[in-house]
Parts: sequence; C-alpha cells; structure tokens
Amino acid sequence: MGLDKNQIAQRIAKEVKSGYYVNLGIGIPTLVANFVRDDIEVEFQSENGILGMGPFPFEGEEDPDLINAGKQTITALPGASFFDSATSFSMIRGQHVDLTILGAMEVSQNGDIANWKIPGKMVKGMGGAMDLVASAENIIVAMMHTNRAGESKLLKTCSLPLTGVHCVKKVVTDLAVMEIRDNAFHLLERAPGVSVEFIKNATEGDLIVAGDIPEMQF
Amino acid sequence: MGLDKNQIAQRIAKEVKSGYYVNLGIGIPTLVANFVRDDIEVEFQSENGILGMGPFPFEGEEDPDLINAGKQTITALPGASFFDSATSFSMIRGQHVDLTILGAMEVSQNGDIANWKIPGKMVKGMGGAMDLVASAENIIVAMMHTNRAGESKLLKTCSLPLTGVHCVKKVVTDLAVMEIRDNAFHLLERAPGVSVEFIKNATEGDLIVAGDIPEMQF
Amino acid sequence: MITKTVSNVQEACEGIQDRMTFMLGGFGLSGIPENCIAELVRRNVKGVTCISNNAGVDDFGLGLLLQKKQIKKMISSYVGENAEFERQMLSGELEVDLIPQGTLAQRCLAAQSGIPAFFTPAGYGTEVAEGKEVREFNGKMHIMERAFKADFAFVKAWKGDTAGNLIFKGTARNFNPNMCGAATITVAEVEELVPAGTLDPNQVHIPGIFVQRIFQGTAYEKRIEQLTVRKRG
Amino acid sequence: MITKTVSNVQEACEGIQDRMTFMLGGFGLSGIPENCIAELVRRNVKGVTCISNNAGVDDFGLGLLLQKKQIKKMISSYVGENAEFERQMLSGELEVDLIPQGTLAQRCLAAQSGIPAFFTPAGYGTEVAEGKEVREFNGKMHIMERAFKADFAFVKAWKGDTAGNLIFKGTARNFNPNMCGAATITVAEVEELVPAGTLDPNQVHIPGIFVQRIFQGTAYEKRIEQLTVRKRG
Repeated sequence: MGLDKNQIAQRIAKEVKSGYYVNLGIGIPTLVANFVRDDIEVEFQSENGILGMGPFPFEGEEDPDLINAGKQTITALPGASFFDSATSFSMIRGQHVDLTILGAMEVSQNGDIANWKIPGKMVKGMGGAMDLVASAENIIVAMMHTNRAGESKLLKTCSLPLTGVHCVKKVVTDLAVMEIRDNAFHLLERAPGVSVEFIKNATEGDLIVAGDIPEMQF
Repeated sequence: MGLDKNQIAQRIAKEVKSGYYVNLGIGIPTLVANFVRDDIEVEFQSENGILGMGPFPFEGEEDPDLINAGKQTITALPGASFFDSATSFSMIRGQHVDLTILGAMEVSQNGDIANWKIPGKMVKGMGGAMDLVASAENIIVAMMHTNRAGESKLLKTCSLPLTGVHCVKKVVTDLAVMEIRDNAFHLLERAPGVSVEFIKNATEGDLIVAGDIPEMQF
Repeated sequence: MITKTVSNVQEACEGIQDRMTFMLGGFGLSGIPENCIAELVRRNVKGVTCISNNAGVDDFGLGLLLQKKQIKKMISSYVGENAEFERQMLSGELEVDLIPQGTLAQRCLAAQSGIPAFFTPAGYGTEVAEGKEVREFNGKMHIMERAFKADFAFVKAWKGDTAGNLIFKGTARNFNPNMCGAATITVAEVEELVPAGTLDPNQVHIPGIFVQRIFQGTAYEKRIEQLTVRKRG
Repeated sequence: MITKTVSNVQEACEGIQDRMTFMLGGFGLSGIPENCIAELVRRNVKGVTCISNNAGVDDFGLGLLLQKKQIKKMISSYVGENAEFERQMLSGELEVDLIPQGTLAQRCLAAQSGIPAFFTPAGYGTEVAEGKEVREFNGKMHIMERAFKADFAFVKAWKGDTAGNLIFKGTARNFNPNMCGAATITVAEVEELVPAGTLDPNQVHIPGIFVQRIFQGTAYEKRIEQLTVRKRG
C-alpha cells in the first residue's frame, strides 16, 4: 500500500508547469525528470553549475567535467549553459528558479524543514539546501510519510536541526499530497487505496481534512 | 616655467613598476601610457571592461564595441580580456589594481580629493572615481598646481564636494612631486627651474620642505 | 528547453507603462539597447526612472528620451556628455541620483543575485554616504548599499539563442550582464539570434534563466562617441 | 602583458606554511586542483584550514590531506562522501564549519570583490544564523555574512595563458572562478597552458589580474565519483 519512489516522483511531475526552471534534490526528486511530459518546456538546474541538464550519458561517453549536484555523470541538452557556483546561487537566491523539489527527514506543520543533520550521528552538511529553501517561493518536499521505525515525518515541530523555516508549501509522500498553510497540513489527495484514516494515523502534526479527498491522478 | 601635461605624464610614468595593473583616469593620466618604458610589464585596466588596453586603432580599424572609460576607440593587446562592469569593479574594490592615476580639482593636505562636482555649475558625476579612490592603496593625482584663476589646488581643506577622504598619497603637478602624510604636503621634487619658494607660494596647504629638494628626473 | 523569443521590439516591450523603473545597459553609446530605446520613444512612455550608467548624448541613446521629456529621474554615475540633460537637471525638471559606477554595477548584480544589501567603501565621507548606514570592517569604513528594484531591464548582446542565452562582445558588455535578471522582466536585443544548441555552453555569458524575452534587433547604428585613431607609421 | 607562469607545482606553492588558510576549487572530485593537492601532501604542511565545498573521498582529493591529519579545520557545505572525515569530526580531531553552499560561493566572491559583508536569507532561523546579525529587508529575514580571508587559493582551469587568463570546462568550473583573487595568492593549475594572445578575450572566464601564478598540471586523474550511464536504446 502507498506509492513507491517512482510513483511519488510521477505525481510530483504533474506540478511541473511549462516554462519552469526546476532544481531537483538528490533521491526521489532526481526521479521526477523521468516523468515530466515531453510537451512541457522545462529546464533542470543543478546547483554545481549547469542549466539545461539532460539524461545520463551513454556508456563510454561520460565526462568527469560534466556532473550534477549528486556527483553523477550527466549530459547537457541543446540550449544548456555552464556557470560558476556564485552565479548558480544567484539563480536560486534571486528567485529565478521556479520550482525546488527536495527530500526531507522532517517537515513541520508551520513549513519548517529539517534535512541536513542528525546531531552526533549523521553530519553530511546542508549543501545547497539552505539556500534553496530560504529563497524558493515554490518548494515541494518529496519523502516517505514515516521513517523506517514507522514514526511520522510530518510533525507539529521538527526535532532535528532546521534547514529552513516557514518555507515548505507542499508535501508529496507515499501516502498523500498535502498543502501547508495556517499552521497545519491540509490533505489534498490520497494515494490510491489509502484511507484518510490511515493518513491521519501516520501524521503527527495537525492534518486538516475538508470534504471528500480524491485519489491521486497520474 | 613648469611642466606641460606631457611632462607631468612622463614623470608619473616613472612610478609605474613592473607587474603593475594600472587604471588611468581621463585627461593627463591617459597620457601616462605613452611614457611607460617598454621593458616594464604593465597592463592597463579601463573600468568599462577591459584589461590589457592597447593604443588607439589605426584609421579605419576602429570598433564601436571597443572603447575605454573616456569613450575613446582603443585596441586590445595580446593577453587582454573583456568583462562586465561588476567584475571590473571587483578588480578595483578588491584591490587587485596596483596603481590608480587620476585628475583632481582639489586635493587637501589630509589626502581628501574633490573631482566630480561644482555645485550649481558642473555636475557630470563621479563615474568610477569614488570606487577607485575609496579602494586603491596607491593613488597618484595628476593635475596643474593652480587653477586658471591662479588659485592653489593643494589646500588645507577641500572646498568642493569630496570624491574620497584620506586617500591620496602622492600628487604630481606642473611644479612639483609631493607626498601626503601627517596632514601635510611633503615636497619631494621640483620641476626643472622651479624654485622651492615658487612652489610654496602656489600651495595653500601646509608644505613641508626637508633638506635639499632635487629637480625631477625623467 | 524554454523558448524566450518574441517576434519584434513591439512584442518585447509589451507591458511597459508610465512611471515604471527601467534598467538600460551600455557604457556611453557602446552596447546600448538601440531598438528598445527607439521603442520607448515611439510609445512615448512618460515619467519613467532610468537606471543607466550614462544618459546618452543629445541626439542618441537616452538623450532621445530626454528630448521628449519622458524621464522623471535618472540614476547614473556619469552624465557629462549631454547638454539637454544638464539643462533639465539644473532647472529642476529632472531628478538625478548620481552614484559611484562600481556601486551602480553591484546594486544591479545584487538584484540579480537576491542579495538585498552589501557594504562598499565607495563614497564613504562624501555626500553619497548621506543617510546611509556606515560601518567599519577590517579597519576601513564602508557604507551599506541596497539592491535596485526595477520593472524592466533592457540589454543589448552580440549573439543570443532562442533559450535566452547571451554572449557579449568587447567592451559593449559593460553593465548589460549585470542587469539581466535584475528587473521583473529582462528584454534582450541581440545582433544575431541563433537556434538553441548553436552556442557553446562554456561560452555563454548570461544563461537564459536571467532573460524573459529576446529578439534580433535591426539597423544598429553603433555610434562612436570619441573617434580616436593612430596614423599608420 | 604581465607574465604569471611558474615552471611547476613546487614553484607555484612557494610560501605555503603550517596553519595557513587555503581555498580549494572543485565540486566533489570535479575540477579539483589535483597537482596542488598532491604538493600540499608532499610538503606535509600541517594545521591548515581548508575552504572547499567538499572534502574529497577517502583516497582522493582533500581526503589525502585528511589521511595525513594535515587539516585542522574544514569550511565546507557538504562532506558526506568521506568516512575518515566523519571519524575525525566526530572524535573532535577536526574542526568543521558547515555553511550553505551559496553562502560559501558568495563569501569567496565577496573576498574577490572587496565587499566585506552582505546579506542573504540562507540559514535564517537555523543554527547557521547563531551569533550573526539578522535583519529584515523587503519583508524577509536575512543574515549578514562576511567575506572570507585566505592565504592561498588553489584553482583548476581547463585552459590558461601566460597572462593568467583562465577558461573552465563544463561543471568543473564550479567554485574555481569565485576563489580567484579571493586569497592573497591565487595559484591556477591548467590542463593546457597557451601563450598570451591565443585565447579570445571575449571568452576569458577569469582575467589574469585575479591570478598570481599559473602552471600546466600533469597526469590528471579526473576521477568520477558516481558513474551513471544509459544503455544505448
């Protein structure tokens, strides 16, 4: 029951509108590119310095000088450009990137997000995530609704060190699509076969359910 | 008596050391380039976006896309580069330019300079001069010692709106070479045939004369 | 790929209105958006604020807008080549905000970059610093300057592609790249418009994300302000 | 023309000392100054602070300096690919200052540009903002960040000329241009060193004024961190 990672990515791909510049985080967000419709004009930005990122190269055509922010070898599409890191974050901080899709360890009902550090345990760093969440007007979090221990990742208050405050507008999980406003998660859509009750039980934060909640369409 | 503009430029050219990036202001400073010795490694920066500025083009080879800060058609030497205005002032503000030579309407004995505005009369603007004088560690002012009315341009205090404060270290005029320190003009060299007494009389600010003052060498 | 092409200068200037703030690239008459300036004159938009390093000459560049008294306020670093400008300024018809050239460039770049404010030493101790926050860093005094806000940026590039990527030539580059993405809408006019995929992505000066509309300009005059030449020796 | 060439990496690294602060370009293992890193290892310089987006992997890049415990402090945005790094950090042997990637780039650029401080929204409300000045601009909270100070910047470019002009390739560009001129001495290693006058002045990414020493590197490994490919369909 619930979506797999590819289905989460597929659902999020519907949020990508024509004319959007999109920054995709590592993990599920990377998969979104595979599901964007061909007739949509979109360009993917990777914060290490490329706009117009294309798919992985064919075997033998990989170039160590052409990678994405996940350090994966990639290709450049026609119309692409390369630039330095400061310019890349000018695009992000200056709100020229239209949509940011990233993963999270926790999201709170006031839109806070935590995804960079577990004190004493995991300290990888924030990379570009803090710049992205502080600047983007349109942020979608892609994640599993609960962690491996079965605990909700949608909380009243984040317990981990924050990446950004009051910034997440939308969350897409394996169970649901939710909007964050007025200090609550507002349930918009259910994963096929998943009940509202089930989603409620999996959500520690306040979940507002108004009217009939439709199943997701892909 | 006293130097002409070309001779002032020629004397200043001796201050240009090998390895210097030099920004030349409009007027007398522009002439300095003509007198720098061939065996000196030097590059001229023009703040509108060129490093490695060369001489005027040959007739018929002028390019409207290649001018200096005085809007004159120029050429680019081997090793030149073009860049945007923000990068140009990164060079200036970031103190990568080694020497700035510019004109002035007034200089005061504490190193203040005024060269951009005569209230109610002449308001051309400061162009890049304020960035240059605020940032450069090595500024030489090239000017006539007195104005057309015969009044000293080397003052106790500037009367015109300032371009920068405590920034001028050296002044070369038609009469003398002076260093500015300890709130005074220190006479270093006289123009050939010009007496110390004559220079004193032409200087409204405090002029310190220590020991014998040699004539300028070219 | 996101297409940025519009058919002509009329379409590129859709939405301009009286009392807007415009950024215009160029240094002197070099690298100015000639086609867009002509369109601003044709539309007779009034009461505008122009952020531009210079104000053109009497009969070219922004001087054309000054002649028709379309400009309410100029924000520039140097305006010395224009008699009509001086007349309007001294008579009080025209507001003028003169600011250091590097500060002008950096305030554009800050707008492009989402940096709301920064510190610079330029203008400390002068009338430019009046009313501004002053602060010492590393033993040196600085003043705080703010990012510009503008409705349209009009820039001129040498080559561009349909994705909005731009390449500039020589010193015609100047303020043009710094103004891209520094206004709500950036309009780029280019001498040569090529299909996306034609330009080397390593050599793009301004990525298309900073440009909303692009078109190929016509009849560039590219007037030289100070023709200086050498005789062949 | 001012010549910036040195004969080799030994000469390029003259003057480096224990306890200095270094900037090093590169994103992951892409665009890192391989020759300079090898020389830092060879010289066994100790107690250094490294400003670098990443810390390499266990057996390449800055991981080589970590192995030999040459690094006292890392200033980075992401260090997740390096087990030895994590061990030294959790044990307290290594100081680590983690900062947002855009802030890292901008603090380099600020140092290059003589901008001592600027405001950014990145990190507001997080532990990154602790002890920093917070201010509202345009209804949004920002924190003040300072320009870096460093003794040496080590960068890697694709091509360079004897005047120190640099051209980068692909995403190996990353932080390299932002670090040029951001330290007292900038050392550039290039894959191909050409005579001044060879590069198109329009296509220079970093003018030579920002570079003090340049040399042609040797034996580039250019290791790929995550090889991802498609099968031909």
